[in-house]
Amino acid sequence: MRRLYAILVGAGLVYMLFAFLGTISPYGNVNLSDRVSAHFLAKDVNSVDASKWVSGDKQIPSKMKVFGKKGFEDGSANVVTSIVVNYRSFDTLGEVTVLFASAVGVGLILGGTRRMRYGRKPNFILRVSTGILLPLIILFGVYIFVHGHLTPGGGFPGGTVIAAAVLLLYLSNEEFSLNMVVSKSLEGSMGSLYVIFGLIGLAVGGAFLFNFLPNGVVGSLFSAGVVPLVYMTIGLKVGSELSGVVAEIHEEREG
Amino acid sequence: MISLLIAIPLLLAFVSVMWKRISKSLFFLAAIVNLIILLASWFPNGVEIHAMGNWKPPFGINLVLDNASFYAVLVVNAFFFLVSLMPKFVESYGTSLMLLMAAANGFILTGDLFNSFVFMEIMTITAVTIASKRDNFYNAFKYLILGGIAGSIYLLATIFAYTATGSLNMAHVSMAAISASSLIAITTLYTIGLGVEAKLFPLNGWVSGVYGGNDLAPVILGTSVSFAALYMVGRLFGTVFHGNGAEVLYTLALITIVAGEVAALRQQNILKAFAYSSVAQAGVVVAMISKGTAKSMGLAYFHLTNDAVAKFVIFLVAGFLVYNYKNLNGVFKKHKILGASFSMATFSLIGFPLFAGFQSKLRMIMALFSMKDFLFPAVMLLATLIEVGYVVRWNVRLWFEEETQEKAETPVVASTIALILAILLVAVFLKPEIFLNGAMKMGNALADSKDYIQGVLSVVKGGM
Amino acid sequence: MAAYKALFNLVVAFFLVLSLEGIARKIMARIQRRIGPPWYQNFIDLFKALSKHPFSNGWIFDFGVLMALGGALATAMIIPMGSITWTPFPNSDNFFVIMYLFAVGALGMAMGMVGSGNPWASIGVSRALTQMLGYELPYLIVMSSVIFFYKTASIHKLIELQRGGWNLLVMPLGGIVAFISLMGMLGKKPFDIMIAPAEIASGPMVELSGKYMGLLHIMHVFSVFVEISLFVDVFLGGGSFGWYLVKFVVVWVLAVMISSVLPRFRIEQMLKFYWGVPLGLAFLNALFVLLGWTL
Amino acid sequence: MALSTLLISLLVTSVIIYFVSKASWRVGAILNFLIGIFLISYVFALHTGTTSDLGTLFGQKLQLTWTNASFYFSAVSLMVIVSVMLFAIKWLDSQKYPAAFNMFLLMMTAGSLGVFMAADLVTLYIFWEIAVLSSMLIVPMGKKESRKAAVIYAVMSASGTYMYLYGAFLAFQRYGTLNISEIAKQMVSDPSTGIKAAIFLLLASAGIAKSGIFPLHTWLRIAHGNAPDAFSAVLSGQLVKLGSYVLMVTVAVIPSLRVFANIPFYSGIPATNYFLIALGATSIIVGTLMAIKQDDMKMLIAFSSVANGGYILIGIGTMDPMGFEGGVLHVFNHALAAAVIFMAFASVVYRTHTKKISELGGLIHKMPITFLAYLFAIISLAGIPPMSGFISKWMIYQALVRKGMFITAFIAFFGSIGSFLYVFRPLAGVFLGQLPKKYKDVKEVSPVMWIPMMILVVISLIIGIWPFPVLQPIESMRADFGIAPMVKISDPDHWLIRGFAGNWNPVLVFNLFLIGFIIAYILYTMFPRSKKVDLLAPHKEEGTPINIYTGGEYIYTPELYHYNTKFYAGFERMYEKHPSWEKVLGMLAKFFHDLGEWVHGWFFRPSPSAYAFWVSLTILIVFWVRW
Amino acid sequence: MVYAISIILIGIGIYGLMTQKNLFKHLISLSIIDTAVNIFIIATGYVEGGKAPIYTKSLPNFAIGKFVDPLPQALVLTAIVIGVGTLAVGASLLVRIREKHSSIDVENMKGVEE
Repeated sequence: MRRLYAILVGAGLVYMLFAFLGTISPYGNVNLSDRVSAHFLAKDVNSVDASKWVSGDKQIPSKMKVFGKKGFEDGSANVVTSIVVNYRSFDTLGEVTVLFASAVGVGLILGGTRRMRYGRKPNFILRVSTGILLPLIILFGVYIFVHGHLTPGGGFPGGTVIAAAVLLLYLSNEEFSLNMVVSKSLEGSMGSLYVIFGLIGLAVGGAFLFNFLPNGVVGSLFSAGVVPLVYMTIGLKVGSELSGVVAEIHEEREG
Repeated sequence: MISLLIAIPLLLAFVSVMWKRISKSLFFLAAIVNLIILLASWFPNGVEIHAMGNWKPPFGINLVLDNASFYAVLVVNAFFFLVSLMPKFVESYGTSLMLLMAAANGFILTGDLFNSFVFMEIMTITAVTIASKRDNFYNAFKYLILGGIAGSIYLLATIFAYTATGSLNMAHVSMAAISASSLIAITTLYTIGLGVEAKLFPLNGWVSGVYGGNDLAPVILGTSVSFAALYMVGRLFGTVFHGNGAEVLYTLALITIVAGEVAALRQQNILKAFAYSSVAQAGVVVAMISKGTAKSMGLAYFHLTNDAVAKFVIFLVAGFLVYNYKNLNGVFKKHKILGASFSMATFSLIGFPLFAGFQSKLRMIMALFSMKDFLFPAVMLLATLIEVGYVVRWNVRLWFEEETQEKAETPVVASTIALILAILLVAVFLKPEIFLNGAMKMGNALADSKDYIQGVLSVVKGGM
Repeated sequence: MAAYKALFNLVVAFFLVLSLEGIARKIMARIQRRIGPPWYQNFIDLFKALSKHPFSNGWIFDFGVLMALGGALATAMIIPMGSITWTPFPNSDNFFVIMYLFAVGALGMAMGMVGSGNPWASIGVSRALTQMLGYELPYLIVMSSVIFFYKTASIHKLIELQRGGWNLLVMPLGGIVAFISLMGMLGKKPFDIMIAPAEIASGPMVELSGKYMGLLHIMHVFSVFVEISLFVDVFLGGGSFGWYLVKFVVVWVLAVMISSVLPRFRIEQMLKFYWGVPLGLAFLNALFVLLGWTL
Repeated sequence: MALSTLLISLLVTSVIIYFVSKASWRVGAILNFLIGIFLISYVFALHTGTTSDLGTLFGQKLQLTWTNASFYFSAVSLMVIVSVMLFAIKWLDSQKYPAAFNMFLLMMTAGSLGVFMAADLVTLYIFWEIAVLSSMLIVPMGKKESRKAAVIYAVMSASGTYMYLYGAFLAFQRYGTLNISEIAKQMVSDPSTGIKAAIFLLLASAGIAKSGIFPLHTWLRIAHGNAPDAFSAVLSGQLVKLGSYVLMVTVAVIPSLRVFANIPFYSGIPATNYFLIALGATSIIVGTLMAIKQDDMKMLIAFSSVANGGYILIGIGTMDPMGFEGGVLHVFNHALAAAVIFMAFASVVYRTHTKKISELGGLIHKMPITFLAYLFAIISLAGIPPMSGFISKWMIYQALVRKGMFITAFIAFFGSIGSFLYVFRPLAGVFLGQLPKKYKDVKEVSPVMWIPMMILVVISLIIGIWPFPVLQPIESMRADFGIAPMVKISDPDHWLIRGFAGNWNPVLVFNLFLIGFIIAYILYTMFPRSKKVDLLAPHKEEGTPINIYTGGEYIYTPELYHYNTKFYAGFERMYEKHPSWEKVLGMLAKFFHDLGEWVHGWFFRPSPSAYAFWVSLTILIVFWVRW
Repeated sequence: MVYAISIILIGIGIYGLMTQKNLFKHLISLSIIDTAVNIFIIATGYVEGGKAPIYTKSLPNFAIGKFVDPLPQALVLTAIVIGVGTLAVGASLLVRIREKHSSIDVENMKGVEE
């Protein structure tokens, strides 16, 4: 009976969403010029007259070369990154905060104090390969967030990869226990750093999270203003945060 | 300046993980700084925006400080400040509370739909964390699941809004020409997405478990967070969607009122009883908001403020009692000040004269009658009648039954705060302008979407 | 002048009713094929009782007896006897005033008797009050319709207004109901469960002795006077004082004759009886009066 | 002192009284009493037409006015309250919360006075709620059951109050004003009968709930029965009269005869009024029948208050000059009588600690003054001359008979005769009869407690003989409301009260009674002295049998020879299977509880699965409705 | 097509939430819904023939229609992280629920307050 109701309701929900689909443009048939993202792609937000734009005057820029050029309002080749860390950096701050909140939450909820034992020895391959792979993994993680503004990736994937390294450590070594003081300090200081970047932006440019560094040439490593820096702080923060979560989960309470 | 309201608690939250021991003090610091910032920028009487990263709306994210958001932020931060005065109460939740404060401020101030989703999720996660205090895990988990579903639906709604308008900016969405069916899709999804946080029936299953499970959660979630959520209801349905979908909200809210009160009537747990009461009051507020005029919205928030103050006192006292006494009979004989504040707050809840609730309730009824709405006052009065039943029952039980237990230590700070707030309720009865002016300004700001659009979209430079 | 009339009322009442009670004993005896006592036997009984040394059960017992007798005397003084000439207080002979003033005596008696501390007295009083609930209601309804019909509650005016014909003939239903109620008021069989000498040892009177018995007997005399006079005045029309006396005697004898052949009702039976046919008839009578269907 | 200043300073003083009473409750009680005395003198010095502003609320001026009606009701209230305040000076030493009692009593006084002074509906509501709130907080100071009583009282009262509030705003919405006399004016010219009737009934429902009219009467039994004993006197003697006041406002100040002239129902009385009269009549039946069978003496008189509330409503509802005056005068009579009765009971409970008739008896030997107070009070309550209670009942009968309302009259007669039955029960069971052994050392209460009772009794007696001081203000009230202002009922020059069908002279009737009593006394002294039978002999010496008629048995246990349980067994048997309205209301309350249980069980308790289900279902329903 | 998949996934997630008795499965269902919504969001940004919005040597020029909408992708990035956060808190709650109520199956949990 319960399943029947569930199927009925679920089907109803699916029907509803299909009905709602009719209100949006069909798949793949999107006119970007109606959307704000056209200007994110064109990196010309500052030159658009917003009040005209919202009232229908779309001001689409003509075709132009971006890669390798200088002087844009945003310098990262990866437009998604430019949105994430520059145009909508505040969202990302929120995102960082979500992760932080959940890390704090996990800590408060689990409240463990003692390393949990699996009660069996990790096997040989795991132990040995961990030693080999660990630096590589960490290096890869760092690469991902350092190149966040150029290639797909960024702080979050990079941090996750680093946390995966920590997880590997936990799996391969029963004695291993993350130094919580270090990870918490890293986490806290990196988080603060992000906010401080924002505050510097506020002090320098008059707006919170203002990009106060020069943008450089689109496509080069040292470009895109604060984006790489922010991604680095995010990467480190996420790495330490998720490592902390991994550590928390591997801890159990006394008694 | 506005961004500091979010940045400072956030910064201090990050700092506080490094120095756990001072997290309570940092929380206090954050609260007081926020309050000072707010007092410094009193009612803006216009629309001030702060474009994040200097990206002008509708492209970037912007914070909007108008009378509405100012009033909401003021109330929310005031409650956080009050909580921060009670370090015993905060325990190790200082960081979470700071995050919650930042999230609530962000949720209220933001002028961007997706950004509001992000802050809502932060709120949910920190609220779940706080709800899990005192091993209240299952209820917290239920809240997490419901919050998760609501979040997804809210996100879907946001995406529908984006595809329909090409922008996530509230002001832009508000002015954009959206087809009727599209608008229905968006507002339906938003109704559900916000309904969970706004405690609309039957999306409010989490409330009793979360509010009834520990002493901290109801005090902060029942006041600040619910104010923030209900602010968003007004912002979205009042300003952004111009009352589209208000009838649904209205109907749901009326059902909520009755359901909340009858559920409260049978409760044997005092926290849960008043949790249901806050469900019902949220229903009143939402129904009032859904009437859509500036006056009705202003009165809704006036009522919400009164209710939040009263609930703060009630939950504070009830939380103290529940976790210090096994049997609550006659405990107020030992805690006269707590008892007096509790009674005053509960009477305000009912709307007895001499207390603030009277002012808001009567004004609402009067406004509704002048709008020729005869159903809602009847429902409200019926609900109040049920409320009288359990409020009097609790008061009588807590004051007059034979006491059985040894006296627990009186919380000095909490008693003082409770008493001050209770006296504030009397003061509001005598001089309703204390809350009313702000609330009416808020109502005007929420109802006036033209002003909002003008204020947000014509300003090019992000200001301080 | 009014004072003399009132005093005359009392004198008439005393001798008339006491003699009639004696006659009633005689009639009853004859109906039951006995010889019976002489008609003046009650005078002898009364003076015998009064002259004996009594026992008093406390001050409320005395007070109750006084209140009972005082109330009955006061009521008897207001009652008009058949015409305006024999009306002591034409400004205050309002029906409701009489009825409620009459209740003072009843209350005094009830209080005094219960004050004696004897449960039989309490049971008797409880029954007496219940019985009052029974007979008063039809009676009051009938009287209300009479007052509504004649637009006055003043007894002497009612007497005058009946010049054209007896009220009994104008509204016969009302008259019958009032007579049935009168039987209850008088405490005659079948409505004497409150006294019930065999079952509850004379009920309220169980503790009475000597002069208390005598005083209450006098009170009873005046009560009977008030009750029958009201019936005669309201239903049997005007006329001279002489005719009044004749009607009084006839009503009394009729009541005695009816009661002497009937057994007694139990208390619920009594209530059910009064709230059955008499009450129904009283309402019917009221309806007729409202519709103007009087004879 | 302006009216508003008076009320506000009273409210503030009440809080001060609390702290004073915390130091010494007796000082607080005496202060309360002095304030009460001051209020009485203040009230008598006020001139009608005095107005005073209370402030502005929602753009509406809140006003207080002093009218003839305010004077009458305030004076009656204060008489009762001040007596209880005096009574409380001693009585409070048996109470647990004397300080709070003092505070709330004064607060309630302020609230009640405010109700009587209110010139508009919202002011009335505000002070009404203050009175309810403070009295509601006194009620649970009694014994255990009083806690539940407070809740029931609050809910019942609130149900009436909120209907009133709805009606008030309905009137405001339609007529744009809250001022009572303005509304009354506009209602006359309003063509829509339906809305007028709705406003009328909604406003009246506050009075119905408060004065214990069926169907909202059940709180009286439990609240009056269980409240602190002296406070029951205020509840029944004064607070219930707030309800009568509101009923009077709705029926008389809003000229219901003219407003509803287009829906006459019976002999010129509109259907709306007739509806109220029917409710009043039902209350009389219910109150009388239930009072007769109570074993708890306070509950007994509580039900009697239900019945008397019915009398007041019937009287006022007829809008006949006689009926109106009778109804309003009955407010006075019942206030005094009920107050004395409850104070007498409070004295009994103070000494014996029980309020069950079946546990008491023979207290006349120990508390004769209390007994006398009770005796005179019930004579007034039962409406027997020469006490004042008779006058009002007489007037009501006159009105009913004149209007030809025979069924209502029947019920009124029933209530009246029934009242003989029930007031006699405590008299017989508590004061008369045999004294149980455990009360053999009981003493009369102190003068502080019996003086207020006696004062009220004497007032009632004097008004019964010379009613014109009370009838005059009522007459001017009647003139204010325009109910046949030409008709003069009281005629002090000829010492007459004039009815439509005959007059009577209260002085004469009293004198006759006095003469009758004197004659009886002369007769009594003429004949041989009696020997005393000592009913207390078994208490004085163990093993002495009762010296009364016992059918030849020796009986040593007097309490067994005391008839007080099921006093009217014969009559009670006839309606023992009666339907219970309390049960119906209980079922209603249970319905809401069950509904709450159901809501909780279905929507709040379950697992996340159910939450998901409800969320999905809701979204589907919204979609279905809106798509 | 992508829309359909995502919508059906949402339906599956809701179905799972409604029918499953194991709390962990609830969490997974929630995660399915999250993922489905994310897919949906990405799908709304797809432009026929569009490429990933990254300027590279081979795609150096800005032009409408060449790139897919980058904004939904950015949003999804955030949404994913939020989902992760929810998942982490939920999972840790489950650990403690198991400790306290000795099971994470709705029907076998002990000591759950009514």
